[in-house]
Amino acid sequence: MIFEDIVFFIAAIGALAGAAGVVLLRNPFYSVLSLVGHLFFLAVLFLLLRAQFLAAAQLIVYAGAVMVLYVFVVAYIGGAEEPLGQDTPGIRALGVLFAVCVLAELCIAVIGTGLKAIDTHGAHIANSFGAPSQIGSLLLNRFLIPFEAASYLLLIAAVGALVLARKRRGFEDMLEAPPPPAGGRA
Amino acid sequence: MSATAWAWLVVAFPLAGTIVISLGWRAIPGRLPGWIASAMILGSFVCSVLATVKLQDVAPGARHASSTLFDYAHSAGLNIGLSIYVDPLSLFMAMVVSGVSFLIHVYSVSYMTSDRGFNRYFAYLNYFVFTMLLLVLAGNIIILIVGWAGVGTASYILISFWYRRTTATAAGIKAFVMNVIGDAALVIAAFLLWKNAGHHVSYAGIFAGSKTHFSHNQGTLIAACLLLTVGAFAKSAQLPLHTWLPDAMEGPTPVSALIHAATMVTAGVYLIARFHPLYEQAPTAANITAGIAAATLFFAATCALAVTDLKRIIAYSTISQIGYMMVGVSTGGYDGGLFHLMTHAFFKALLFMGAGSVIGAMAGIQDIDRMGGFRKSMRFTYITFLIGALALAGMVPFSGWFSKDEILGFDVHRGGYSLILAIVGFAGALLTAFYSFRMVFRIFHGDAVPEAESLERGELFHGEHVNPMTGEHEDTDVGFPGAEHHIAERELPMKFAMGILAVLAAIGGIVAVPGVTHWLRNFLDPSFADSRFVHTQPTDTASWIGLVIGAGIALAGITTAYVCYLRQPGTTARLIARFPFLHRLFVNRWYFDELYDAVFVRPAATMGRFGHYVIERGFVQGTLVGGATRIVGAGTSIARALESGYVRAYAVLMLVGFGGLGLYFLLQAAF
Amino acid sequence: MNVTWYVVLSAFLFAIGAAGVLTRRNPLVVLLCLELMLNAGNLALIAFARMWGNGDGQIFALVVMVVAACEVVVGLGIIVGIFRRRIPEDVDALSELRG
Amino acid sequence: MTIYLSIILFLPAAAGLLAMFLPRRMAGWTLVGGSLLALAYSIVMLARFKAGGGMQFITNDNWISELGIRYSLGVDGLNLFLILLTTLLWVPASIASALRDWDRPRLFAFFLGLGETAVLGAFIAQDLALFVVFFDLMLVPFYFLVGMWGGEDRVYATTKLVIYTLVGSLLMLAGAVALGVMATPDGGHISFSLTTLAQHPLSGGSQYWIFLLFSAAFLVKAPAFPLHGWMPDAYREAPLPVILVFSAVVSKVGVYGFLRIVLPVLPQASVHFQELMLAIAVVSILYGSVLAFSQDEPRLVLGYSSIAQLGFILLGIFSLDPKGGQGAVMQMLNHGLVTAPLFLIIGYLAIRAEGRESLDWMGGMALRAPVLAGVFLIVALATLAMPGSANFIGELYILFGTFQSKIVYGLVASTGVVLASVYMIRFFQRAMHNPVGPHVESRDLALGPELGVIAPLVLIILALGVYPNFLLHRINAFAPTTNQALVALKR
Repeated sequence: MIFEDIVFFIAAIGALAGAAGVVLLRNPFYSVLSLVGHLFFLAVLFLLLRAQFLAAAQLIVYAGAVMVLYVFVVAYIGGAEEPLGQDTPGIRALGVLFAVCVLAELCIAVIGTGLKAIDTHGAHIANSFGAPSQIGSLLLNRFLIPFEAASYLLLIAAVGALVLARKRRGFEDMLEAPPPPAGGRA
Repeated sequence: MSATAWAWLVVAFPLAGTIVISLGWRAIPGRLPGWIASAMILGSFVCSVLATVKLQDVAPGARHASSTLFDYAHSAGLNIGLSIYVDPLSLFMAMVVSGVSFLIHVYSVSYMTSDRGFNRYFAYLNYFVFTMLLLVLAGNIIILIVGWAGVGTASYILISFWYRRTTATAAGIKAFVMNVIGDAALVIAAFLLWKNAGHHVSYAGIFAGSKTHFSHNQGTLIAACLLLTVGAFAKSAQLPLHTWLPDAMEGPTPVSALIHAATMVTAGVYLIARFHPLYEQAPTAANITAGIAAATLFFAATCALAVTDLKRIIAYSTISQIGYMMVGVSTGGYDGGLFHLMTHAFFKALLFMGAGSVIGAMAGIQDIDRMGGFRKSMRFTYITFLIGALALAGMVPFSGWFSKDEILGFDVHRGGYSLILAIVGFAGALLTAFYSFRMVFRIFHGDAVPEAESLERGELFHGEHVNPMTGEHEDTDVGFPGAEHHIAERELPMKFAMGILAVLAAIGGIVAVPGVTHWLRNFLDPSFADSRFVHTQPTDTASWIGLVIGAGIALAGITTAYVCYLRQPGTTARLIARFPFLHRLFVNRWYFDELYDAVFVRPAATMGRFGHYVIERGFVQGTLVGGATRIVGAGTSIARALESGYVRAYAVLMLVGFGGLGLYFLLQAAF
Repeated sequence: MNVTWYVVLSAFLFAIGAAGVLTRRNPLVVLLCLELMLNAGNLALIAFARMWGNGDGQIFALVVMVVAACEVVVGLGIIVGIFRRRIPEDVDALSELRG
Repeated sequence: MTIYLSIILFLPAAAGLLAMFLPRRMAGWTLVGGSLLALAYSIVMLARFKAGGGMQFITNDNWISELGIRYSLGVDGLNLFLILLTTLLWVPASIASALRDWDRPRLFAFFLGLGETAVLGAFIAQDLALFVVFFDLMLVPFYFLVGMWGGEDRVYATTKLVIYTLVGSLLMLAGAVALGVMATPDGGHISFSLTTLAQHPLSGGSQYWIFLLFSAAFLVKAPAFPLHGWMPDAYREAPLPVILVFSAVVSKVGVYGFLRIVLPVLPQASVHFQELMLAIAVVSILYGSVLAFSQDEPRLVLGYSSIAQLGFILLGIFSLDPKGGQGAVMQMLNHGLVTAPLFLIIGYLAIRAEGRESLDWMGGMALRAPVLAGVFLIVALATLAMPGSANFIGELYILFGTFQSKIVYGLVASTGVVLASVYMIRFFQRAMHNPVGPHVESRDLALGPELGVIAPLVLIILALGVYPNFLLHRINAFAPTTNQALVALKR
């Protein structure tokens, strides 16, 4: 299975690099592109895990449609670089620190306590595992209600996005509005 | 009907009167409430006489009965029935109380006619009689306490009857609080007796239990008796709990006559007589009681010498006379003490009625310095008052002579410690005779004041309506005395009541003339059959010698008063100039009020302020609440810092929470 | 390939995403980093699905994708809305949530 | 007819909920109807109650089986009259609030109804966790009632009230959980049932700190010195009907908790901390009394007098004597019964003094108002435990119990009786007697809305004064105070 291993490492490094790019690159446009790459490698990983349908969905829906949305928005609002000077270093450092803590904790969790449980190549699986037909039957049988709920969620999100993004009065009007009444003694 | 059934009726009549008058206060017209109230008390009196008659039917040894209506409180080993106890002692008290009360009710119908609170007055007065009868007929110590506090309440509402007078309300609260002190002492005494004498609250049970559970003069028993004494002294205005009684004269005069002279204040005497088996078993307590009572009788007599407010003179005289009774019952002279209680009720009520008549003539003024010469204009009042004063002074052959000298004669006969008390009593008797006639001579003799002159012309003097103590102007609406003044000369009910009392005060002594009649002793004996002193009675000759001495002392006192006030007016002024210190002491009532003010009232007020400003504001609201607020404030400021509104801050928090949760599961799995 | 590797990789991706959410100030990039975290979760889900040979994990991942899509739509809507009102595109300038 | 306690329990909240959906005018009266129904039902319950019959009308269902929490209700001699007191006093409170014009009457009615349900729940619950739930639920409606409809400083007062009671509640929650967990034998199923807990007493050390946790919560609620810091502001700011039930009923939940939970479940700690609790009780009595007679605001006179009165109740409970326990329960009822009319009277007085609730502005109000004066006098005398009132019997039992176990505390406490007479009579006098105040418009009680509300309460006070055994006969505080463990420890 050496081929699989090689593919895994390439994909893993790619996914990590993509993720790092998202976080580190200054220009949001490049961040988006980096995320597209990340998603691609992730799709490869999904394939390795025999989740063919999801890999496809990942590529088509995520890397395709969603990222296009991002690109449009970036293009719309202009992908200006972040100013560096006004940043508050405290919260940045804290953020990184917490992230590292979480990472350490997760690693301990995975390697330290659960190693035996997950030290496996996985159960024996049928060929149809992860195929669209299996996913489809699961969705329409066992997970019918979550499926329906998800569809409603999408609908609501679409409507919500319309409402949010539609044209309204400008910020200047808001500034002229009377200030909210002062709160009582707390 | 049995004696107890009649006794229940005795209690029920005034209660019915209270309820009828207070519910129908708007519907019952005119003087009718007064007459209803009087009729109820008359009913009580008749019933108590009938109960007595019924009880006399049985053999002397069996002349007691009790009856329980229902369980008043029965739980956790404490069994208190709503019960009454009928024996010669309680019926004697019931008869005296209801009899005198009836006469005072009748007197009040006239005296209070023009008062706007007429109906309220009679509701209160009937309520008082109800509680007083409950007190004397109570079958156990708890019901006794109920009655005891009930009369205290009645006393309070009647003292502050003219409730818009600040002096009256202040006097009311004073009386009330002092009475509550007595109530509390009684409750503690009741507990000591209940716990140590076999878990009984009924008299019979307590006495039987105390014989077996207490040794002679045992500490606990002494404590219980002294607590009873505190209760008795608070009610009977003995040293040092006497200061409320002179102030209680703020109430209407008939109230002073009824509650603060004839009946309620003598409840202490009844209490000690009732609990005589305990006192006999704890002679130390009895001796302390008698000693303080003797001191009281002398002290109060000195005050009565100097005070110039007519009603307060009589009030101090009451304190002094109750001192005699207390000495009597606590040294074992029960017959004498109760005899004096009865005659005192007659003549003191009579004196107050006379005083009320005079105050009516003076248009509310009570200062004897302003009075004089009413002898001709108020002949009826003069004669009755004179009879009362003679009885009080212990003049031959009036009732007070027999009763007071029976107490003193008994104590002389008992000898020892009691002899000392008797000597104090004789000294007090001299003062008594003197101040009694000081009143008589200064009110009725001497030059006629304008009020007396106007009365001689046939018109009752009408002055401005003022508070006699402070001189503030008053209107005549509810809460102040009525517009009209009333004197015995013009009002038949007043005349009727005073006439009967005058007769009783004059001839009341016939119930116990040494060597001649032993009616009172024979009647009361079943109640005191168990007494150690039942045979410690002076011989008739000794009694008569005592009587003669007493008469001599009374004569001496009266003569001195005559000399001082009529023969050589100005003598008293010379005496005052000679002994200014004594006079100041007496006029200021030995500075008891000032002492209490300094020791209790002001420290209590200071403590209240201290508690309010220092402990409450400073400690509780300051340190505790402030501290709590600061802790919470610190907590909230941390929370507020976290709740900055910045999305990333929330994200950090979320992450921290997630991390913490993960860590928890990790640790959970690890251990 | 051992499932452990996938899970560890997912942990790394999650941490990187979290760091990005905490450090970046451009709301757009914050959204991108959220996507990273969600995808890390997806990876773990699918890895476990493979481990058990059970399709449930994949379904869950699919639902996560749906949710991610919704989040993106709404989030971008908000960003566009903010931009329309010419509020500076800096999450630290948005503190209206403060009570 | 079987008595279902759930009906009594949820009827008021249901009425409140109904009021939310009715027109504004009817909201208050809907709640009145609901509270009257609850009262009627509880009177039926009283009639069917068998004195000395132990726990009755039991409801016992699973609620949260994983945690061993049961929906367990029951009535015995301990809480019978407290339930009646609650249903009884909510009637005048709801009438008084229905007569007044509130800002959001429907919401007010809802919270008032919810408050009754919560209080009833705390009294009826026979499961510790259920008790805690209702105990904490009480806070919610009162938080809003004080915070939304209170006086000027209501926010400050509410914050204080909430902080104090919440801290207490949290401590109690911790105590309750610890109790449930620690009392479960190894491998056994956890249970919060009070009877089960009483059968598995904890070891001494754990009892002590759990006792302190519970005491903190209960003493704050009472309130007792020195945990009464929230009291003056809450009493001053709360709307009158609210403070009426708060003072008359809610304050009893704490002391009730001692009898229902602490004494049976933590006997060893109760004996160990007896003197501490007695000292707190005595200090509360003296401190409350002394402060009560230096107050000029009638509400605060009552507030501090409540501290003193609850001190007496605490004294009775921790005399650890059946007499003290009986007296304590009796006094809980009596205090509730006199406090409610007193608060109504404060309302009447304020109306007659141009809305000013200060004794400085009153005086001479008995003029033209003999009925008001009479009612006030009766209630005031009952409050100071004048012999002849049921309050006297309550205090008598408490004092007897205390004398029996710790006579020194009893003797000090008896001075509280005298002090009570000072502050009550002073209160009565400064309002009703003395020269008529310059802004006083004295008139008697209006027959319907004023006398009608207060007269039944006064009649009950009078009736109980004549026949207090009606209560004593049915009250049963023997179980907690003669708990075998307790008796054994006292020796």
